[in-house]
Amino acid sequence: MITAEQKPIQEIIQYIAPYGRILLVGCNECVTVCAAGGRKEVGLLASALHLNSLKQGKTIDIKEITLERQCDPEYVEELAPYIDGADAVLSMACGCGVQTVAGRYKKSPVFPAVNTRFMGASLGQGVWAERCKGCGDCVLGITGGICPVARCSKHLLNGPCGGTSNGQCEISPDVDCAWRLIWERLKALGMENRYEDLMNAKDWRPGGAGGPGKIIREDLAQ
Amino acid sequence: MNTESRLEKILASGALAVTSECGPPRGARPEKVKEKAALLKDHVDGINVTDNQTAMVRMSSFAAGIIIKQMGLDPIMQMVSRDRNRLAMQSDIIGAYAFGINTMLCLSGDHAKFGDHPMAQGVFDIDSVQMINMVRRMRDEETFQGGAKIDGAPKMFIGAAANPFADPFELRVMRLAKKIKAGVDFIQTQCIFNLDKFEEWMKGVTDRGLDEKVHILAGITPMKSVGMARYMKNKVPGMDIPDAVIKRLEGVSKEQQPEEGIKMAVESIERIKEIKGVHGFHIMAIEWEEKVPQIVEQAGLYPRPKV
Amino acid sequence: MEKFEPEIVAFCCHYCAYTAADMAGSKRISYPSNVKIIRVPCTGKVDAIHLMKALEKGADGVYVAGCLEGDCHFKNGNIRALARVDRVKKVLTELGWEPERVAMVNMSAGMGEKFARTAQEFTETIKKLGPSPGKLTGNGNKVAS
Amino acid sequence: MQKNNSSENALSPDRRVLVIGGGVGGIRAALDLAESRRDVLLIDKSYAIGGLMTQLDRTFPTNNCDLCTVSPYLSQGARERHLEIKPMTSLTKLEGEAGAFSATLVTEPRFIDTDKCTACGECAKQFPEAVRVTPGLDPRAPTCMRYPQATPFAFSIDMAKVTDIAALKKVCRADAILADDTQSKTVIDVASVVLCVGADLFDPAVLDNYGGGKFDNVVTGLEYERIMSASGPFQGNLKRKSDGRRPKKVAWIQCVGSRGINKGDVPYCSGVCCMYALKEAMVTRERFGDDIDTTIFFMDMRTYGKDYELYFNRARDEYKIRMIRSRPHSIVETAETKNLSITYALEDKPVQETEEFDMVVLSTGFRVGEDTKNLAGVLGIDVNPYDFAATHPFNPVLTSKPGVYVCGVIESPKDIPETMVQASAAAAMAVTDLPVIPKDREMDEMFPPERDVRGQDPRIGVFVCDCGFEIGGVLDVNKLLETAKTHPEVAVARAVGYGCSSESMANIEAMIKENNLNRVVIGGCSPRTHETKFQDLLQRVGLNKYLVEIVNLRDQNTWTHMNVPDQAQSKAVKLLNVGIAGVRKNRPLVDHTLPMSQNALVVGGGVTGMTAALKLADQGIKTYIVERAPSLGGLARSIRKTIEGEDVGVFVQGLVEKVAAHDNIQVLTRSIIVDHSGMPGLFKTGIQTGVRMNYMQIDHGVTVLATGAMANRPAQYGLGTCTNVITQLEMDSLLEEDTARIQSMEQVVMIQCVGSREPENPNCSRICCQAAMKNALRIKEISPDTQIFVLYRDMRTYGFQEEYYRKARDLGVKFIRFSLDMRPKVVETDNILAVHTHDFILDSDIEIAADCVVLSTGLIADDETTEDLALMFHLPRTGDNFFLEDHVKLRPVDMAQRGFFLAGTAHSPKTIRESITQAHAAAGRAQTLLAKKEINLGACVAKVDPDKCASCLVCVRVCPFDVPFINAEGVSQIDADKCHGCGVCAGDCPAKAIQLLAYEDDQILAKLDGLFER
Amino acid sequence: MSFQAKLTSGEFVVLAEMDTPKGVDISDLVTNVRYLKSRVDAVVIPDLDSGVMHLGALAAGAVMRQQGMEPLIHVCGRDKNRMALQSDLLAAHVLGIHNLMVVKAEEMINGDHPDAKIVDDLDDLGILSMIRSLTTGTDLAGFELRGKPQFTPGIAIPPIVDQADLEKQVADAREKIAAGAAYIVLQPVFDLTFYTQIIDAFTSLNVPVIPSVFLLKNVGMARYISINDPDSRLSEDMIRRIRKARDREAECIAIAGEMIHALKGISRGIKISALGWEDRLPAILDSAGL
Repeated sequence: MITAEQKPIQEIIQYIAPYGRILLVGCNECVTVCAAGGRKEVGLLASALHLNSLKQGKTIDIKEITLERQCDPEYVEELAPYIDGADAVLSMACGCGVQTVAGRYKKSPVFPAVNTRFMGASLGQGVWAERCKGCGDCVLGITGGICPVARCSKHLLNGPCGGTSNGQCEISPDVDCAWRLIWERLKALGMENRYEDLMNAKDWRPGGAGGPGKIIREDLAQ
Repeated sequence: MNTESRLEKILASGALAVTSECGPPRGARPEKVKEKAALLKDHVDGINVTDNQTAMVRMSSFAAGIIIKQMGLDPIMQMVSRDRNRLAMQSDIIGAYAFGINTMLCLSGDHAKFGDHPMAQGVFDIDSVQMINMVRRMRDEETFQGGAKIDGAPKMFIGAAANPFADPFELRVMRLAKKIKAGVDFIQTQCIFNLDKFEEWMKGVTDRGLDEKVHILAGITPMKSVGMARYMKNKVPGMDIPDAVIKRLEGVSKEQQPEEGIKMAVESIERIKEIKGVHGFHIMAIEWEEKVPQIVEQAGLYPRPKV
Repeated sequence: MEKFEPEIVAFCCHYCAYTAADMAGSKRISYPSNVKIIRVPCTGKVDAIHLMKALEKGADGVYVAGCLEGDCHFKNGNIRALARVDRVKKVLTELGWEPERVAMVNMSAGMGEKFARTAQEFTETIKKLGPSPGKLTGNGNKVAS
Repeated sequence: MQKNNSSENALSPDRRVLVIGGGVGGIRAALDLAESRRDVLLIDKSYAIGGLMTQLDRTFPTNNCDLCTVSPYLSQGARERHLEIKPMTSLTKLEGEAGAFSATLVTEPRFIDTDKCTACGECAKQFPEAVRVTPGLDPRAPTCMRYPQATPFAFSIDMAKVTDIAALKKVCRADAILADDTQSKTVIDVASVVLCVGADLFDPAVLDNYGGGKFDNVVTGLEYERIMSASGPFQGNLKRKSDGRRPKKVAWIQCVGSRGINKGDVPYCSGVCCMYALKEAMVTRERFGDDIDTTIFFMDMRTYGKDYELYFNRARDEYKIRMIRSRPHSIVETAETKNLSITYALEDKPVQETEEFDMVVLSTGFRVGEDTKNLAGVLGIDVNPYDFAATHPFNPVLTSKPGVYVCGVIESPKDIPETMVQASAAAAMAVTDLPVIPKDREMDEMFPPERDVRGQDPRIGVFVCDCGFEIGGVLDVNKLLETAKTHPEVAVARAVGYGCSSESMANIEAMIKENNLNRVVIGGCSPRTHETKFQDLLQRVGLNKYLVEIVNLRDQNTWTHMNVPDQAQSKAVKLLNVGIAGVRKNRPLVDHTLPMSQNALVVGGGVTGMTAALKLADQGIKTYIVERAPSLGGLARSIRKTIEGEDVGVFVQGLVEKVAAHDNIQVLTRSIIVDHSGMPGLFKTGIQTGVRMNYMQIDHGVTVLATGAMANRPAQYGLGTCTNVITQLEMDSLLEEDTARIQSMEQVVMIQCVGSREPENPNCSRICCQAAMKNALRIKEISPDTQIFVLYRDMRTYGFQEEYYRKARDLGVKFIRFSLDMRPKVVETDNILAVHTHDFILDSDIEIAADCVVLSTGLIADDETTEDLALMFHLPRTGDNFFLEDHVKLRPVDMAQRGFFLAGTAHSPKTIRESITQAHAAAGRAQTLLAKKEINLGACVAKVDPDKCASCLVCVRVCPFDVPFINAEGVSQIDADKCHGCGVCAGDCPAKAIQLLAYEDDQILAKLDGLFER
Repeated sequence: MSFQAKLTSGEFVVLAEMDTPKGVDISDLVTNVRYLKSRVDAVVIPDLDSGVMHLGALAAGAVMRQQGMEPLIHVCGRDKNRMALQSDLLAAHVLGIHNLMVVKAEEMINGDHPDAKIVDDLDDLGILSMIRSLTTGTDLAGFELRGKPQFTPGIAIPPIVDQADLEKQVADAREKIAAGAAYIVLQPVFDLTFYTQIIDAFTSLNVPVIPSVFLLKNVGMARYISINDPDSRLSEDMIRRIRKARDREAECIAIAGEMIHALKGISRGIKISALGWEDRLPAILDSAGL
C-alpha cells in the first residue's frame, strides 16, 4: 500500500491562501487506510482550515468530497460538477491521485495536502513501515522474504555491512538490520547455503531507472 | 602476479605487510595530504586514502591518492558505494589507474546519516561485493560492468574490509567467503580489540581454507585515551571493545594513557602475528598518524622489506 | 469590554463523567454555567472532528470527560479519546491556536466535586485565554457542509 | 390505569400476592413481584398510593426531591400489567393457609368514577369541604389531592359532607360523580400476603412540655417537610404559622416521644429522626444560607447507615449546623412574638440554659396506628410489645404466620433504603408460596405497533417539567417555552408540571396524538434516571422510543446554578436548543435482543451468599456459589450468639447443609474469580477452583455480590500487644468457652468506635453498639458482680436495640462518653490494665482498672478483594471500599452495572439479620431481571456503511471486544448482538464508514449547531 | 526436534500445560494449540490427578497428535489398577504419545467426586518400573508383548517446604531416576532465590530439570496462593506489583515472562501453566522472549 502523511498545515495554508473556494478531495484507497487522506482526514483538514481562516478573519468555502480512487479517471470525473465552483483543488491523495486530478482539470490549480512517503505494510494499529522500493525486479525469493533493497539502509544485496550492532542497523537501534533478519529467516528455512550465492549488480531499470515506468497489458488495453 | 601493486608484491613475498591510512583534508590544501603521507613514508607498504570517511565531505580519495602517488608512495584508493553509481566508479577507477594508482579498497561506506550531509540521497547502486566483482572483471576480463570491452584495463589489486565483530557473527566468515568469491585479493579488518573473538573468526576462516585465497591484514588502532575507548565502545557501530581494554586504560593516569594505548597496540600485533592466516597489519591511528612509525618499530615490523 | 463569558462544550461519557455531573447537581455543587454537556456513551466515541467542529462553530473551549484511566466501561475508550485530544492539540498549535482550548479529563461516577472543580478550572483557563481566536475578528464564517 | 384487571386472569391462572399498603415499600414489593411476572394486588386504605414518602420534601443522604425520586415508581406501578391497584381498600378477613388464602377486601365508596375523572379540580374548587384533603397541617393546601402525582389520578368525595348532590354532579363536566357509590366487598384467592402498612408518626400533642399542637410555631418534622415542599401549603416557602414570616432561628429537638420513659413515650429508637433532622436543617441552610440559624438538640447522633456519618460531618462542618447534646426540658411560647424559649441543660454544666428560637421542629418517631393493630388481628400475626409485627429471629420479613410477610416500618422503625431492601426481600419470600413459573411462558406484549415516521418532516413537541420548585423555582419556564416555539419545527411547546407524574405523562401522550408529533423533547431531570420512562411513553403512543431527547435542566442546570438564575435561564435555553436540534436528526431504531442465561452466580459463601443462593435455587435457577475459603460460612462462623440470644452456629450449619443438598446449587469452594466478560443476562466468569486451581467458566445471567467484609483489627488501645485487650468478637467466643474467666473479671472496659468514625475510616460500623450491649448483658448474666464500663461517643442502638441499652443501664453498666480529641488511653503496667479517660459529666479525668478491655472494632471492607472484583466486574466502590449500589435510596440492592446485585456486609456493615434480608432482596431483584428471559441490547450499536468502508481493519484492531471483522464481501461487519456500543470504531474509522446508532455524527454536530446557532 | 531428542541433546525445552475440558467440546483446546505450534516442544496434559473428572489425557494427547503437536501426558495410579494403566500406556504408544509424567494425585476429598473409590494399586515407583518393563517388552505379569512401546517418562516433584524436605525429595527423585525417570518437573516458582537452590539440588541428579512457571491472573489469585500455600513463597512485593499495575493482566503475563527468562539461564527447560488462559500462552512466550 502507498503510505502518506499530511503535510504541515502551514504549507497547505500557504498553497491555498490566494483562494476563497476550495474543493478538498479525499481518496478512499491507500490514504484512507494509512489515515492520511480518507473521509475523516478530509473532515479534519477542512475543519482546521476553517479554524485558520476564522483566526485570520477571512472567509473560506470548503467543499469536501472523497472519491473512491483518485488515480482512476472515471472516479476523478465525479469532481466535474464541483470544479467550476472552486478556485483551487486540494488533494489528499498520493501523488498519483493529485496528478490524475490535475491532469483532468487543467484550468484549476491542484495542490497536494499530503506527502506520499513509501510503499508500506501495516505493522499494527497506526504503524506503517516501508517494505518495498518498487525496484521492479523482486529478490524476495532468495532473501527469505525480506527485502534488502527496501529494508537495508544501504540497499546492500550481498550481506550486512560492518555497522550492525546487536542485530540493529547502524543508523538507529530502532531499525532492524535487514540482513540479520534475512539470515535468521534463511537459517529457519534451512537455506543458509543460499547466502553465499553472489548477487550480481542489480538492473534498476524496471524500477524507474529506465525512465517513468509503464505497464501495458496488451490483452486488456484498448 | 596480477598487478604492479607494491602491497601485492610484499604479500607475495610472504612477509607481513603493513598498511596505514591517511584521511584527506576537508579543503583544497594538498600540503595537508603531503604532511600526513610523509609521516608514514618509510614504515608502511601502502597508504589507504579514505573516501568521504564517516560521510563527511573531504578531498576525494582519487585526488589525494594522486598526490601521494606523486610523492612516490603507494596509495590504496578507498571507494564507497554510497556516493557513486557504477558509471562514476568505473570512470574514477580507470582515471586513478591512469595516474598509477594500482591498489584499491572496495567499501559500502558509512550511512550518510552520520555525516554532515544527512539529507543526501545514498546512491548504493551496487554494493561492496558487487564492486569487488566489477573491479575484478575490469581487470581480468577487461570489460566494463555493462559488458563493453575496456581499451586499457585497470589492473587493480583489490581489497575489501571485513568486520569480524559485527553480528550476526556466524555470517562474518561467510561474508568473507562471498567477497573472495567476488574476487577480492586482500582484506583489511576492522580495528581489533577483542582478540579472542578475532581468533575465533580467524579459526573459522582457516577452517574453510579461506586464508589461502586472500591476504588478511589485521586492523590495529592505538587508543589515545580511555575517553576514546569508551566513545568507540558506545558510539561507533560495529565496534567490539572488551571492558578489560577500558579497565586497563583506566588503570593508568591520564598522561600515561597514550603510551599505554600504544603499548596495547604493540602487544596486540605481537599476539596476532601468531595467528595462522594473518598476513599483515593495517594500522589506523585515527588523527594520530605520527605514532604509526613508533608502533611499527616497536612491533618489530621495521624496516619494511624492499620489493 | 464586556466581561468575557466563554462558551464551553464538555463531551461526557454516560457512565462516569455524565453521572458525576448529575452527582454534582444532586449535591448542589455549583460550577460555571458556561459548561454545556453533550452526552456520549463512551469518550471513545468522541471523534477529533467533533472537537474541531465545536471550536469551529464557536466554542471557546472543549473538553472530553471520561472515566478514570483503567476504569473505562469499554476497556480503553478513554485512552483513545486522550490520543485524539492530543492530536487536536497538535493541530491547534500548528494553527497558532492555544492548545489549552481542548483537554481530556478523567473522573469516576462518584466524583461530583471533581466534575465541578474541573468545570471551574477549565472555565478559568479559557477565561484567561480569552475568546476563541475565531471570534476575535468578528468576521463570521460560513460553514459549508 | 386500572384497566389491567381483565387481562390479568387470562394471562396466568396463578394465585396472586396481596400487598397491603401502598407506600414506597409496598410499591417496591408489588413492582418486584410484577416484574418477576407474578400477579399482584396492591391495596391501600387511602385514596392514592405513595404513603409517607410522597409527603416528604427531600430525602437523605442525596437530598433529592422526594417526589422526583419516587414518582417514576408510582406511575410505573400503574403500567405494570401484572399489577392491580385498589385504593380505599382494606383487608377484613384472611382464611386458609399459605399458598391458598382467601382474602376478604372491603372497598370504601369514592363517589367518583376514576375512569372518568380528569382531576380538573372543579369539584374541589366549588365544594372544598366535601373533597378529601391531605390530613395534618393542610387546611391551606392548594390542592385537594395528596400530591400532584397522585396515583390513581382522581379525586375522592366525602359524601357525608355533601349537602347538594345535584349541584356537585353539575359541577363535574366529566360526569364522574357516582352519588350512589357504595362500599363493596370482594373475596379473592391469594397465595401470600405482604404487609407494608408502615406506621403513624407520633403526635406530640400528648406531651405537655413541648407545646406540640398548642404553639403555632412548634411543628413536627413531617409538618416541616410539608412546609418546605414545593407541593406543600406554602409552595415551598418557609413560613411561620403564626405570622407568615420566615424564621431566622430554627431548632430541632430529637427523640420526641422516643427513647423515653415518660408519659406518652416509647422506649425504642425510631431510627430515622437523626437523619431527617440533619436533612431538614441542611436543606434549610442550603436554601436560605446564612439567613437562618439552625440548631439540633440531640442525645446521641445516630447516623449509623451507609455513609451517613459523612452526611453528619457535612452538616456540622460545611453547613455549620449547631449541634447541642442535650434533651431540652421544655418549650415556652412568648405571647406577643410567638417565639419559643427552649430550656435545656448541658452535659458538663449544672445550670439550665434558655435560648429563644423562631421556630421549633419536633423530631417525632414512629407509632403503630390503631388500624394496623386491628389488621394484625385480622391477619392473625403475633406482635411485639409495641404492636410492631413480631418476626423470625433470622429473617425479619417472616411473621409468625406462614404466608404472611412484612416489610418496612411495621417490622421495626427504619429508613427508606432499608424499607426498600425489606420490600424486595418480602416480595422474594412471597414468591415462595407460588408455583415456579414454567420456563416456556410467553413474554408480555406491551406496546402498540410503531408509526412509520421516516420521510416525515420533524414535528417536535417540547415539554418542560417544572419539577415543582426544582426547575420552575429557578427558571422562567414560560420564557423558555417561548424560545422553543421560535424553532420552525417545534409544533408544541408546553410546561407539564411534574413531567414524570401519571397526569403529565397522560397529558404528553394526548398532545403527541393530537398534534401528530413525531419527535419529542423533554426538559426535566437527568436522562440517566428518566430516559426509559419517556421512551416507554413514546412507545405507548406508537412512536419509536429513540425519537425522544431528554434535556437535563435539573441535575445539570437548576441544581448547580440555583444561585444564579439568569445564568441558569440562558443555559437552559441553550440546552433546550441542543435537544431540539439533536432530536431532528433522531431516527427510529430497533433494539437488539438475545436470550438470557437463567443461571446465577453468587460471589461469597457466607450467610448472605448462601441465603441468596437458596432463594434463587428454590425458584428453579441454577446457582453457583463461589467462595475462596475451603468451606462455607464466612464471618458468621466466628459469631456465637445474636443480641436476641439466637445460636448463630446452629443457624449457619443449617444453611450449609441446605445448600449442600440443593440440586440447583453448585458450590465452588477454594475458588477465585479471575476473569469476566459478557453483558447483563449473558455473563461469563472464569474461576480457578480447588487446590489445583482448575480453571472453569460459568455462564450466568445475574451476579449477586455477597463478598462480605473483614473484622477490623486496628492496632489501637493495645490490641495485639496486650493480652487482655480483645475485640467484641473474641469476647463473644470467650463468653461461650470460658465462663470461669469471665467470672474472674472484676472490671471490664469496653471502648466503642475503635477504628470507626475516625479520619482514616470516617464511617460508623453500625453493629458495634449492639455487639457491646449483647456482650455486656451476657457478662452480667454470667457474672453479675463484674463492673462494666462502656466508653462511647454516641450510643447507636437504633430501633428495638435501644431496649438492650436500657437493660444494660438498668443492670448497672456504666456509660462514659468520650470525644475524639480526648480519647481514652489504655495503659498496661505489670500485666495490669488501666483505662484513662475524661468524664464530661464530672468534668475530670478518671482512671479505670480493667481485667479486660474489649474493643468494639466493627467491620471494614476488604479493599484488596473489592478492588480486584470491582476492576473485573467494572463496579463502583465507595470511598471506604465497599461496593456502591446504584441508588442509595431507592435501589440499595441493585448495582449501577445491570445484572449485579449487592447484599450483606459487602454493601456496608450490618447485622446478620439485616444481611439475610438483603440477601433475600438481592435474590428477588435478580429474579426480576431473569424473568425478562431475554436481554435488550439497546439500539446503540455500530453500523458499517459497506459503500464507504475501505476495509482498512482499523475497527477490527481498535474494538475493545474484537467484534468487527472483514466479511466475505470484503468489508467490515459489526454484529449488532455482539457490539457493546462504545463507538471507539466510529471514532477512529478513517473512511467515516461507521456510525454509532443513536450517536451518529450528524446528531452530534446538530447538537453543536443547536448550541451555537442562536 | 522431538521433546525426547531435545532432552538428550541438551537443548532448552518449552512445555505448556493445557487442561482438557470437562465435557467433549474440544474447540478451545484445538484453537489454543494452533497458536503454540513451533513455539513449544510439547503440550502437557494433566489427567485425573487434579481430582476433577474431565476428558482423559489419553484422548487429549491423541487430539494433540492430530494437531501436529507433541503431547506429554500425566500418569497416576489413584484411579486405575495395573491392568488399566498398562493397557492405557499401550494405547498411548499406538496413538503416538510417548512422553509421560508420573505424578502423585491430589487427595480425592478435594476433588469433585469425593466419594469415589481410590485404587492406588501402584505407587509412583511402581508405575515407573511398570513403564520400564513395558518398554523392554514384558508386562507386569511377565508375559511378552507383541511389539515394544517406547516412552520417555518423567516425574513431578511436589512443592518443597524447607531444606530437610528438599533433601528428602532429592533422595526420592534419585530412586525414581534409578527406576527410569528421564527428567524432573518442578513445582511453580515465585521466589527465584530459593528456587535456584532447588534447581541446583535436583540438577545434581544428572537428568534435565524443568521448573514450572505459573500464570497468576489477578491479585485475588496471588493472594490466595500466598495465604493457602505459604511454601510457594509468593511475596507481598509481587502482589503489590500486580496491584499497582495499570493493566493487571499484562503485568501478570510480564511476571511469568520474566520468570521464564530468568530460568532460561539456570534450567534445562520450562513448563508453563496458564491454568485455563491458554489463549495467553503466546503472549507469555513473547514476553519471555521465546
